[in-house]
Amino acid sequence: MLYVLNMTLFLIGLFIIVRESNLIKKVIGLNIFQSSVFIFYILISKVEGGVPPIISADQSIYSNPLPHVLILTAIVVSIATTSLALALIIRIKDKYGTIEEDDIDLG
Amino acid sequence: MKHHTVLRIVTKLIIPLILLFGLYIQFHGDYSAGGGFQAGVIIASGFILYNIIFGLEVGFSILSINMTKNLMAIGVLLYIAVGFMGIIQGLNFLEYNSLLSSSKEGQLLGIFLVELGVGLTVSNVMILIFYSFNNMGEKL
Amino acid sequence: MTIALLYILLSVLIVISIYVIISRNLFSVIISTTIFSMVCALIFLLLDAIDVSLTEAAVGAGISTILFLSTIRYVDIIATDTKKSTVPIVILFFLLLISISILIYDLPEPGKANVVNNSQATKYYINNSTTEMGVPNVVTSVLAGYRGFDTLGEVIVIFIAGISVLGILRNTKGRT
Amino acid sequence: MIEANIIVITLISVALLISILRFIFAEEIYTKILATNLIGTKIVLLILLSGTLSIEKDFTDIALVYALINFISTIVILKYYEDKEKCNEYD
Amino acid sequence: MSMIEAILLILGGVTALIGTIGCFKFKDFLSRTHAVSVVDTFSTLLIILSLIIHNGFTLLSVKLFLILIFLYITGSTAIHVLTQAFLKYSKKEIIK
Repeated sequence: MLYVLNMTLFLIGLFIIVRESNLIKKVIGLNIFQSSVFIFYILISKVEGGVPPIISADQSIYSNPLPHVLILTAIVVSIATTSLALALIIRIKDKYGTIEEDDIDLG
Repeated sequence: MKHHTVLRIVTKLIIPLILLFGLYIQFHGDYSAGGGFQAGVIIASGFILYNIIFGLEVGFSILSINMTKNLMAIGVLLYIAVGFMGIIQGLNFLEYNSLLSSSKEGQLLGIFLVELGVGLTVSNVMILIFYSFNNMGEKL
Repeated sequence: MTIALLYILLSVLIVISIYVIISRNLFSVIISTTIFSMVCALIFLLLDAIDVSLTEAAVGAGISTILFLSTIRYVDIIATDTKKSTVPIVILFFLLLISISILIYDLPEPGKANVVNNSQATKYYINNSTTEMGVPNVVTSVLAGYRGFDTLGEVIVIFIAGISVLGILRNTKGRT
Repeated sequence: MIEANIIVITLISVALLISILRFIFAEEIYTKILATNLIGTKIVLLILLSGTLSIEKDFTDIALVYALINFISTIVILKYYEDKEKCNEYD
Repeated sequence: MSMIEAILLILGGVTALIGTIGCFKFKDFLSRTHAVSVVDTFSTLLIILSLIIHNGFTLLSVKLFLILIFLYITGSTAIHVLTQAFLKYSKKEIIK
């Protein structure tokens, strides 16, 4: 059931990307989309009764550390993509005078 | 933000704590949560807060744009140099065993240097992006 | 208790993202993404991913907000409503949601699948991290030690992003 | 007696939901920033309490980072909003 | 968990809930800041005090005490700055 809520979040992010015409809201939709994928990875790496993967003497069950590493790098890449997209949005505003996708006149 | 006297005093008090805490996250990352990425972002947040409260000109006098450019390149080069240390001694790329005589301490030193490179690059890239968004090509 | 808290927090995330769809004021939308990142990081914390939680809090709620707000200064603050018709897209997405839910229904409940014992790589990392590397935090040892190549590529990606932003924004005349 | 932390976590979760509603139905931007600050404080409390939930875990470093980020984001949002207001005044 | 810890914890939770309800019900921005500061100071004090008593005198308690001091300084500063900006930039007829 948690997965269904997560997939609802996934589709809402996709919906924002497809439908909104404002470019900044599109970037925010992309962030929501990415976050839902991150939550999915972390959900499947949880082990019941486990502790965070820091080795200590009195524990034997740990959660899976491999998805954590993947998501750690993915989050930092996502901030790089976001900053690049925002820089491009500023240039689009400079050149066309608007950031609404419907109003941009390419001709 | 010239008229908020309380905010300026409290920020002067808190920014050293932020930077110290960032260094703690950086160097204690082997034993608890943390590492180069997180520490870089936290240190960058401290610098950005300073820039926002006291103005960009004061911020430039502490850490200029040329300095950020150099430091972020130095971070990447440090990472690659640690990798080539293995090749020089006839091992694989990024194999840390060769750094010290004992294998385990070599691994520790390698991880330490690599995290330092990551932290330098991430913090300086974040500060550089903030400068270029807020200065818009005047001094870049 | 943790599972119940997870349900509440995921519902909060869905409410915030619906607010992002409805609201037209970009300033409110950006503040809501800050709350989104904070709640998201709390979810990561409850699922034992403390390093990811730290990163998400610092990156999503700190730096990302600052960048969005810096962009907002140069554009209009009110977003106009779209001219596309909404009803077919909503129906399409509803059908997609139903089909994905049917597909995903058979996954084991969170925590029930014994992922550590079923994956050779994870077992190796957990058993050998302290003896080979001397680092108790497995995430750090995998990130910087076992998978150093990935992190090298990662750092270069960030470096290139910094250079690209510098190049894109260089020749704009300062107009505030 | 053992259930005290569970009761408190439930109370704070309800308070979290109420403050999300406060954020959504706020009329002016200042109330929204106030609600953001409130939510940040609640999340710091939830982190500290969730460390005591099943097995004793140490989450104090992460709580400190959250408190820090909460302060920084509040100040930054306010600063950029003031800039925008000043621009509107002079136009 | 002893009796006094449980009482402090539950008192802190109830205070947080009351402060939030106050923030929801009040009609005015300045009244709302009053309700929020109850959560920011009193509720955090009670809950962190209870956790400190629970842990005894260890490194963890020192860290918790640092978090308490940090929350006190930053929370009150943030609300102070917010109120000042509201008084300076909002429309005059709201303030009376």
